[in-house]
Amino acid sequence: MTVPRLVPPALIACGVVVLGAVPLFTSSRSLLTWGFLILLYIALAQSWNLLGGFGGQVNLGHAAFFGLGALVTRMLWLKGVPLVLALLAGTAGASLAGLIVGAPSLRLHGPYFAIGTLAVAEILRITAGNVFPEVSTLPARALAGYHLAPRYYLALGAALLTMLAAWRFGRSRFGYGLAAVREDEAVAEASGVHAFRHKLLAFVVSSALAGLTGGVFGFYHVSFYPQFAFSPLWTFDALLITFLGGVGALWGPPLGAAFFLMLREALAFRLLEVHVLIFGILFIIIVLAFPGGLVEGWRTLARRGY
Amino acid sequence: MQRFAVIALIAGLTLALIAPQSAGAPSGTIRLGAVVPLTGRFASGGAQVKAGYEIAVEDINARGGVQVGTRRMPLELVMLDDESNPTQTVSRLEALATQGVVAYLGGFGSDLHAAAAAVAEKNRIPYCGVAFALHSVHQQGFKYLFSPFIKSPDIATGIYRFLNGTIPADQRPRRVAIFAERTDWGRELDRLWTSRSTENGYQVVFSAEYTVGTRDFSDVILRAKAAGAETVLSLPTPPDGLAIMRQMKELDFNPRVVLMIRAPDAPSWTQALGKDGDYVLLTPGWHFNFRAPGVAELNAKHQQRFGRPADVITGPSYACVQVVADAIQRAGRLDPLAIRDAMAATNIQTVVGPVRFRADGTGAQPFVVVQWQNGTQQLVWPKEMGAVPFQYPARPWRER
Amino acid sequence: MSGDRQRLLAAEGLTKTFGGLRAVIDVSFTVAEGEILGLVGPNGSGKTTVLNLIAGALRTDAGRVRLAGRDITRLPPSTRTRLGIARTFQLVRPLRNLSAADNVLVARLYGRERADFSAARSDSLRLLDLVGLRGKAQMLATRLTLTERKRLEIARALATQPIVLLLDEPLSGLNPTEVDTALSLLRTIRKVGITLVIVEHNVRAVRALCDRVVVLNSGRRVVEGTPGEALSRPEVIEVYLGTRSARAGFDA
Amino acid sequence: MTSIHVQNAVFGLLIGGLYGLGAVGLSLVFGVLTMLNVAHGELIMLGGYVSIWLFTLWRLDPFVSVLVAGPALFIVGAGLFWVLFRRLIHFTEEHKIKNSILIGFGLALVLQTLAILAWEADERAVTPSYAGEVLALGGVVVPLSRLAALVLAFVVLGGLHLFLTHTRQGTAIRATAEDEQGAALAGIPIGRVYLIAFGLGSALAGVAGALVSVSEAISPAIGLHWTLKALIVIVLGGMGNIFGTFVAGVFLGVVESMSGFLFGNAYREVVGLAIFLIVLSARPQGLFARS
Repeated sequence: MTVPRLVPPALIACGVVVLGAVPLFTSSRSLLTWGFLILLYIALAQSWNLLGGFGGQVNLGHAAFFGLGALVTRMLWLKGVPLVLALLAGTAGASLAGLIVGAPSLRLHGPYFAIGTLAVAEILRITAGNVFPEVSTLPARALAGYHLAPRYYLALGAALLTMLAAWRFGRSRFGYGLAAVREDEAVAEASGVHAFRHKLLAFVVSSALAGLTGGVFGFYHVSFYPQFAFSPLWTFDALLITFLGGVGALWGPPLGAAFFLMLREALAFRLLEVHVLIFGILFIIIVLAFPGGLVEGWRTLARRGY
Repeated sequence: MQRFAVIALIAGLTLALIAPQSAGAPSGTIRLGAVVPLTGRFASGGAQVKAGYEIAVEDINARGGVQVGTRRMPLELVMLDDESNPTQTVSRLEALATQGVVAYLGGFGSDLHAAAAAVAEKNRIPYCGVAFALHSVHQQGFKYLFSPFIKSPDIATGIYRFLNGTIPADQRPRRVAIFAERTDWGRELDRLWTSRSTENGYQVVFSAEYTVGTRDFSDVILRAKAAGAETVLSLPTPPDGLAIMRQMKELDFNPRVVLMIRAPDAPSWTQALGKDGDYVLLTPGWHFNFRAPGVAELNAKHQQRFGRPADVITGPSYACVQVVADAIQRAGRLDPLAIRDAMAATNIQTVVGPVRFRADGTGAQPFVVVQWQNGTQQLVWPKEMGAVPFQYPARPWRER
Repeated sequence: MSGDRQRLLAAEGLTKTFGGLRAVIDVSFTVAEGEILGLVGPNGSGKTTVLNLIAGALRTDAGRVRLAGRDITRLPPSTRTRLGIARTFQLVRPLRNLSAADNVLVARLYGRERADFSAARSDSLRLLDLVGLRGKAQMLATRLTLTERKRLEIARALATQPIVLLLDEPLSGLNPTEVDTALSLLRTIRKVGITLVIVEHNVRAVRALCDRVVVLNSGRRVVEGTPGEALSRPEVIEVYLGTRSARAGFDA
Repeated sequence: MTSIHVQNAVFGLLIGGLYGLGAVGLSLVFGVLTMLNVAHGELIMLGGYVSIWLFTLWRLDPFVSVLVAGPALFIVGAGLFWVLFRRLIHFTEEHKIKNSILIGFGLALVLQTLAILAWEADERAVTPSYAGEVLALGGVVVPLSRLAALVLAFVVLGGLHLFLTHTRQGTAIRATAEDEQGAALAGIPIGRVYLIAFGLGSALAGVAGALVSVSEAISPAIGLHWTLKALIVIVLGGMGNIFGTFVAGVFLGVVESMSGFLFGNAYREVVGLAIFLIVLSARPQGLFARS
């Protein structure tokens, strides 16, 4: 059952070509928005998966880094800094925050780490709301020149980057070390793996990519309160999508994100008042049917020859 | 096998749900797109908005629809829920744009409106929204945003005028405390209330900011009490408003006037607070006793559906549809740009009174003050619109 | 250099307190290169704690640990592993959701001598072969039996290319045949030049295997010497009195 | 000013009591089942609606409604366990936590929407005739209804404690929390213990919700807030420690209120969370961890 080495990158490349061609064939705003959101959520969930799935550290403060990326990128971009630099700054800010938050919090374990990071994110969220209470709306000039396609491509780029990072996390020496840390820190240490450094590096990479994803969101959204990007809902969506798709699996987040968003949006367009109810019920049914995640379910079904 | 069944079920459902979605606008109807929060934290206000839109569309269609050029066409309301989440607001408005809607109707709450108005601007589709008083949204230079609803500057001036117009000079509650939530709207009103106070003969003796969702207001209330405040001006969300009222009673703080914008709008205010909710003022922009053509019919319809006259946000929402329908009729074609221009030139009578838009898209609506009296919302201002007497001062807690 | 050979690993005055409990008190001993040292003593005498202090899983309150003369007292366990101290755990702890091969591969990738991926892979398989798990290389570690996990644990430790290997009760839970297989495996390991420190209850095995033993009781070192002389000292017999299995071992 | 500080602390104490009670049920369920029911806040919401409903229909006093809300939510919780969470009991710990979060998320959505359909989205609360009556102690007032809620919370916790320590069922629950396999070997029917523990956790949520309706607002959307608070409180108190959880809730309430005074109301929760993090870095297993 081992996947030949170059299959995942080949699949990723195929996906990129197909997805990259979408804006060339359609200019439907609805379709591009869907595509954008799915890609954004892939990047968000996969960046969470790097630490939460591959590293086994359930970070409930992921939204903080997403929010920081969005805040820094958007502020700089609206002040006239070139977009690429603004995105880099947002990513750098999130990585730095990842280092500052990760170093102390990674000494905590299990639920203590999870809730500790949640507290950090809530502190940042409330502070962001207090310091920047004003809504950030794109000026009329920027709205006039607003196009979805570049946003779509940026989200595709962010998704691609996180996918590649996840692929490396699965294949490299570092990835094996991280897997050992996830399974048992003491055994990892006894095998020569410096557990703390591995966790910290995974934390920083995960936050950096969350910051980049946040930057893309900050560039996409026409109008939002800076605090909104720090909302714990972003963390929960990332976690749910990853768990739903398959935690610690390369294809978990993309599968989960596509499934989660397609179902949610499709229901929202058909059922006005009960779409959340039906979504909740279907979600539970899926979880009960595939407790190991969609990727594992897929493999089981494939093995049985359906 | 069970899993296979689940997959088949979900896949089938998803396909069935997506498939007919891509169909374009069927000819023969005028599509209005509305994205309204029906779940999540704004769901309460969203329900009032939804009722207004639905009743208005029903009424207009019952009268044969809208004259577009040579044809009479019915309105078709395409409504989606955004779960009180601005990202969903944006994505669903984008989806509506591709379904051939000629105008957007807004949701509830400043942050959703701010997101939605920008999408309308981007997509060049006229947007009519009520239930948000944040004025700064109108200062972005938006050309497609229209709001026949009172804004912060109207509220700031209006409340002092109301007090001076109803209370003899020697009895006015001149010492003012402002409880402002830490949001852009909170700051906007705090600033405006403060700057308008002196010219009307009032003095802000205390002003405090708090975060939305605060549960303990004892420090704010005790400080206002210590400062000798007689008037409390605030704009709390419903849970914060309930907490403030209860804690004012517990701490025996007896301002003569309490204005709360937003929290006491919902009819559930009195169910939650009982007689403790009385005397509170609100400026919702409308009231079911408002004297304007069509209000009686609207109230009757609402009574039939919900067992009570129309709610305070339902009226302005109804007016929104009236404004849009009128603009379409005058534009004479289903072209968003032409409808926008027609909307800018609006001059009609609606259930919220005459509507005309300023250059920034705000409507010059009459300022309305409502007071909770014996468990009901009563119109107390303006006098010419059928107001009942303003109960002043609020009776101290101990004597109620 | 010869001093280093005699004192390849040195524990100097190790002391460890947990809360109010003094688990290890001023324990010193040395291990010579190529030697098999047994750490024995009744339950709760502090053997495993000493092992943890040497491996770095616990920090000493006082005292030093030296490897080939170098003070490693303050180094984290992973660094000690890379310097050549490997260990196994008393209750086996495989990396559960990794295959047997990957369990060993991680250790080979991070151990004392770095290897590239393909070399590390073939080394891992060779080590699995050595411990008799070649056929289960792709099986998840959770699905191995207890004895297989014990062998996997040794393969993982060996993969770090250790100079000194610390074994915590490698024979517990094995039946007599399995014990014989394990003993011959340990002798093989010694033959390739790896120094062994073994915590073990099975006195018969200790007699058969160890060059020297250090006897601990209540956290203190009682006696040190060859198994024959140390284990027949009256104070050691007294320490062990009451445990039947131990007495059986002495009677033998 | 000092009396204002004391007043502030009193209000914080009363709010903290609700934080604590709101979290205890979640802590119990996690301690026994190793499942994290993230729909716990929604169960609190349901408890609140029970009280509001009874008050609106029959003017039933909210403190009497507690006697209905507790058992009602016990049944709801037991039902939810039987239909949904029962399937997870043989999973590994990691899978239990993961899947219980997922199911809880779906459940939260379902309960929120059902609540909107049943009671509309408006904020509701209960204001009995004696609301706002206070006990004046010098310059400090103690609102009677909220004080009663705090006392009732103590009584409920005391009852829970007696149940856990002095009954067969309670002992079985504690044994299972301590060592599930050992308990199973000792002949304890794990499935039933789980059912009862989950039901009890939900009942505690119901009681908390009924008490919340007396001093705060109930609406379909309040669940997330209570779940987040409960998570922080149970970690602060030490996972699975019932009294520790309650004390931690009270502690957090007081800290938040006091810091509102010292640092401005807008930063009260920030200070509370910062203190939480400081405690966590000094005591990584919470304030009252079982060692």
